[in-house]
Amino acid sequence: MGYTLNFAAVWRSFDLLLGGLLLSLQLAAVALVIGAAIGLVLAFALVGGSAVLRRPAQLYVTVIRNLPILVLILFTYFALPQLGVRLDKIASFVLTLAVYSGAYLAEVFRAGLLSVPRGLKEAGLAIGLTPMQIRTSIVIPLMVRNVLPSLSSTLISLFKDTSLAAAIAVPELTFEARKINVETFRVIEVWMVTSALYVATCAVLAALMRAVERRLALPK
Amino acid sequence: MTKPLLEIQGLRKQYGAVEVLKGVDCTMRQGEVIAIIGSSGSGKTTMLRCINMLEEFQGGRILIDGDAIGYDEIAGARRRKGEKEIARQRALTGMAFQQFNLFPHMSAAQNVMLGLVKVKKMGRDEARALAEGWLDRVGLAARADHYPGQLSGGQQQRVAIARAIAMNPRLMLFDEVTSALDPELVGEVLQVIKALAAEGMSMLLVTHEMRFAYEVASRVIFMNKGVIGEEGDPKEMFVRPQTERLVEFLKSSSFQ
Amino acid sequence: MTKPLLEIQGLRKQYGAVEVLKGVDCTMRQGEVIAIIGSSGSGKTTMLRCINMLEEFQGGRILIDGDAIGYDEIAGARRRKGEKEIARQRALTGMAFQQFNLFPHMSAAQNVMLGLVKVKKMGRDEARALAEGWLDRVGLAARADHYPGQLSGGQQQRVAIARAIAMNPRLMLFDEVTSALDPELVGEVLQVIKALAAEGMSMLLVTHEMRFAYEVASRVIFMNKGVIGEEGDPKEMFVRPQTERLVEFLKSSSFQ
Amino acid sequence: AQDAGSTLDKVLARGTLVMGTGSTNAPWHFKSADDTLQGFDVDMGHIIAKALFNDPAKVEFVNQSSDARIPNITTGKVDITCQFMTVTGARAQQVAFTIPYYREGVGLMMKADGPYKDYAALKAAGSKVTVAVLQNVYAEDLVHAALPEAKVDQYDAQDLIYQALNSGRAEAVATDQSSIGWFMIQNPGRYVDAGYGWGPQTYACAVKRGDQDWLNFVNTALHEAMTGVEFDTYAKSFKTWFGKDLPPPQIGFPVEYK
Amino acid sequence: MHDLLTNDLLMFANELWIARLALLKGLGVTVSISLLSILAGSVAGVGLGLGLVYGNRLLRLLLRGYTDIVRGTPVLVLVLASYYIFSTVGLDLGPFQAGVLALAVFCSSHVGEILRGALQALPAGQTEAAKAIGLTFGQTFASVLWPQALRQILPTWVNTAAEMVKASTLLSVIGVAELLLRTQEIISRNFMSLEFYFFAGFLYFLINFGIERLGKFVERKTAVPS
Ligand SMILES: Nc1ncnc2c1ncn2[C@@H]1O[C@H](COP(=O)(O)OP(=O)(O)OP(=O)(O)O)[C@@H](O)[C@H]1O
Ligand SMILES: Nc1ncnc2c1ncn2[C@@H]1O[C@H](COP(=O)(O)OP(=O)(O)OP(=O)(O)O)[C@@H](O)[C@H]1O
Ligand SMILES: [Mg+2]
Ligand SMILES: [Mg+2]
Repeated sequence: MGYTLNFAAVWRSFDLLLGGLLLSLQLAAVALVIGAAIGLVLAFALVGGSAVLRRPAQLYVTVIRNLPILVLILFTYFALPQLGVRLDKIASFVLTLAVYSGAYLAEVFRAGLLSVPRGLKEAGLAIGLTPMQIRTSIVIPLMVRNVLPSLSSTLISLFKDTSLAAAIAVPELTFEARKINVETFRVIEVWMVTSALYVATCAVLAALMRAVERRLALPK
Repeated sequence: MTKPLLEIQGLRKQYGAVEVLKGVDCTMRQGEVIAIIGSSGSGKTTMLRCINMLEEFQGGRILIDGDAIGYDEIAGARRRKGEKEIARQRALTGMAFQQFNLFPHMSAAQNVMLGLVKVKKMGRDEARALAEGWLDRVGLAARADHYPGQLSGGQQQRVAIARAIAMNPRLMLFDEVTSALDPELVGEVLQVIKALAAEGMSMLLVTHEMRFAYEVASRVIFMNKGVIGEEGDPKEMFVRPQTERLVEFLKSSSFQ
Repeated sequence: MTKPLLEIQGLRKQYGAVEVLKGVDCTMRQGEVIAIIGSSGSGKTTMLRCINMLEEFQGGRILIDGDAIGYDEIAGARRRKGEKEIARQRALTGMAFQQFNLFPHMSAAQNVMLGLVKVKKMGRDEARALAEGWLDRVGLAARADHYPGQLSGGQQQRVAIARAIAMNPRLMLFDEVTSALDPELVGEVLQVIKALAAEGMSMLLVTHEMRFAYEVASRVIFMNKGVIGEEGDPKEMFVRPQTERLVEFLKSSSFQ
Repeated sequence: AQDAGSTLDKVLARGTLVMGTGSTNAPWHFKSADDTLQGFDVDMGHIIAKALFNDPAKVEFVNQSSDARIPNITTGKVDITCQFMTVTGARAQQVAFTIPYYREGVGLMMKADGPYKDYAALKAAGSKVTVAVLQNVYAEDLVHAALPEAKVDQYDAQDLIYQALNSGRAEAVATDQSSIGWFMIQNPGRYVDAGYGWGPQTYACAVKRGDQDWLNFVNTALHEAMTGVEFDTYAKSFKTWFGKDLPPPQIGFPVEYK
Repeated sequence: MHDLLTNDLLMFANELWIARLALLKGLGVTVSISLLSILAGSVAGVGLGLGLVYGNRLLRLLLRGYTDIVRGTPVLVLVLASYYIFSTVGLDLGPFQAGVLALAVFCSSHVGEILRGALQALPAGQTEAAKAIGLTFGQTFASVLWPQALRQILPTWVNTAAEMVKASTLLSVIGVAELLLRTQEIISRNFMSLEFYFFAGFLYFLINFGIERLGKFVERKTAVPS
């Protein structure tokens, strides 16, 4: 109804958006690597026999997964300093996303661990490997192959969560988009371009994950 | 008489309240080949798994070369040994499973090398050479770089045996290594075991193949409801069983 | 002579470029029990699946009681019949699969009732009574409310047979119904099939159990590379095979 | 404009004014304890409604975020937006601004018990000072105009910049003087104004471009509120939200033509 | 120090009491957004899943494109698009309707994917056995495939439902007075951000925890004995 699209303003600030996208990717990369480590430790605790480890791990997963990530972001950024932990914007967002993704990845990894046949662990024991050697040489490599398909979609949705860093003024993609909105008010155009950037990035991520999957596929 | 290779004294094992091994005693000398037979659920697998510490056990002792497996006894109290020590003891025995349990993400050679590199701390080249040697011995020299998914069941089982033997164990444990195989593949695996027996490898093998037990074993143990029901020379036992249970068992088996 | 129950004329079926059935002709009378034997890949399963329209076929005709299955021929052109009509025709035959294919979310009785209620539009009470009757006939009266996950393989296969028979088919198709079963469970399923044969049910059964084919079949068809290699009375065929292929096949099979 | 008819006719026919504004910025547009929308922007809506229907209550407020102010006009979701909207040339190309109803400036606020007492102290501290501001492309330049060396942290909500001040992430906030004034009234004694103002900007309502009738009407309504018959309403509102009494317009020759 | 703490707590309790109705209304709106979008999204998602599995090539291609684009876009962007893009073509949706539509679209793409996975994981033998007793495709789906797929997707579906509740916060951007916006309104009056954000977080946790429990309960109820 009378609204004509005009992308000129968006193209003028396009490098701002690209810079934001780059930061989004960096945030996601660092946070997800830490998150994966947290998730792995939690997953072993979740499938392990000892209730001393399992209970706290379950509590962690339940609480974190049921909270909106926005609340967690505000907590690390505003409440932790009052408790004496002072991190800058980027560090506190990365920490939050790592903690958040740890809970999601723990569930993904747990399912993967359960799908490694017990007999393989026993075969490892039988040739004299220690439990830790079995984890690193047998269980984790097989678990990773098992979880790749679901890992892909989890990673993508966690990547999209970097958009919430805008709330504490981390200049990632969404923040830059909103900044341009305030300047130009070409809201529709800006969001169209921004979402195209997100969709394209997610498609690339998915394609990469599929390539990894093919790469790691076992010969038949 | 030399020190026995394996001594089992009053071995007891229970799952929850159910006692599965009710005091098993057994002594085995270096170079012996013992076949364990018995009906389903009699505790054969469990016994093998206790020797390898894949199962905890609640009573009795297992000694290999006089060395107590799995538990220390200090002032009458049993304490499980540390993980490292148990891992070392497990490497004294080699085990082949019904379900092969090859590591699917490693080639045949890598499967054999893993223990050599990680447990025996061998260099990769040395380990590779040894692995290829053993794969050759089980007739799979040409398949060293195949993955388990690319091998038939019989080939997989032979790789699994090579993997266990390569660790140079004092004693090999075989748990029904042919029962997951198609009939035409059974022969090739039994052939490998026969050759090992001929070379003087000490072996404990659980099997349902009575004819094989008869041919290859120097002694047969008949397990019955968690204890050893009868034991002796196969030539004797299969022809003149002493207990009624064994008579019955042999009747239902394919041997006769 | 009465109208044949099943007539297969020049049946051709290909997967892509590979021709799997190369012109099969066969006629079957009401009450006959035909065993189909043949080596792996010869097309036995495919033939059964075409009769039940689980596979499309490219040439020839299949008639049940003179009624063309799956396709109409109008002025020389073949046209697949509508889904509804094909569903109706499938109900003319009953099929039991190698892998049972019971519906895991339904009890044994519900598995049997499903077709009665949905296809035959029977009331639930009537269907339940009928289902229980058939489960009783296959020796599973006490298991009517068990779920497939709670039944042994042999029991599951008997439920699957009851499910097919309850639909009161003109013809039963059995595709190696015992080959996924442990040896000790095979007997109970064959028992059920024998009883059905004795009652005059028309049956086409693919089997690898030569002794069973010999005992139960009124006629044997030997499939070879997509065509019927030989057919005749089992008493004749197994003892005096005519073709060399059959001689070879019987030699490799466990019958002799 | 005859074919579609002016928004003025549509509003009159509808019987209510649809105005876009926010709900989270005191004293401009926010919720009272009993959950009714109030504030200076809101009062502008009532003034226009009174001009339309002689009933200030006949206005329906559409809640919108700052991002949504222009799109909601251009896509016809609202008849008018009054939401502390700064007049700029770029925006004026997309919407038509009414006459202004307020002139804003930026101020600095600090904690009363904080390390810096006034603007001079802040400026002297140089880069040791972090200033929290609302997200904006000009935010950095704006702060640097007053404090050339200060670090700038941007946030996307008013409460967050106060939060930053409270949690020690920033030593001062730079934001609209009206907001600072309101905040200090709400929290007496805890904060101080640095006593420096800069960065003038004009607030106006906005309507769709190309509808002169409607623009004229709103302009008239606002004009008469600031200088004419509705002056008392405007002045009362001004007193409520900014705490200052307005001198009545000079009687005689209209001030506009001086 | 101690007094200060109790004082803060008292102040928070007081503000909470003043804000109780606003919070309650926000909670109600959050719950209705979530319910409506989950409901509509699930119904559409089932259709989508069916199309992805049983549709012809063209339909599958179209639906795949839809699913991938929707899943690759941040929900916030979907919300804004739904609110504005429809009005440029003259279809005027209110913020609530537009928001629910966006969330439902998002939900449908997830449910569609989940259902596709579950249907494709069912053994082909199930369909064949159903065909063999003469069931039509519709009957096969209703009696055999759907009940099995449903049990399989239940846990993931519960996760999606919890995601929708969390995503409902994004409707605050287009002015829907859901729990987060209500919270922000309260904060802009009393400036107690931490306290009220955490209180909102607590409420969201309760909703999601409830959904999780409910899911576990239904899972147990519908488990097939084995
Ligand atoms: N993990 C377990 N938990 C409980 N009971 C078990 C477990 N593993 C084995 N059992 C029980 O212990 C008994 C002995 O089992 P075991 O596997 O040693 O028998 P087996 O002689 O090897 O039989 P088979 O010839 O069937 O392999 C059986 O009754 C079995 O049911
Ligand atoms: N879906 C399919 N796609 C392609 N080829 C197929 C397919 N199903 C079967 N075939 C091929 O068709 C041929 C006949 O298969 P069929 O299953 O009918 O043999 P069979 O006689 O039943 O063998 P078996 O005794 O192993 O069950 C085989 O060569 C098989 O590889
Ligand atoms: Mg065993
Ligand atoms: Mg077949």
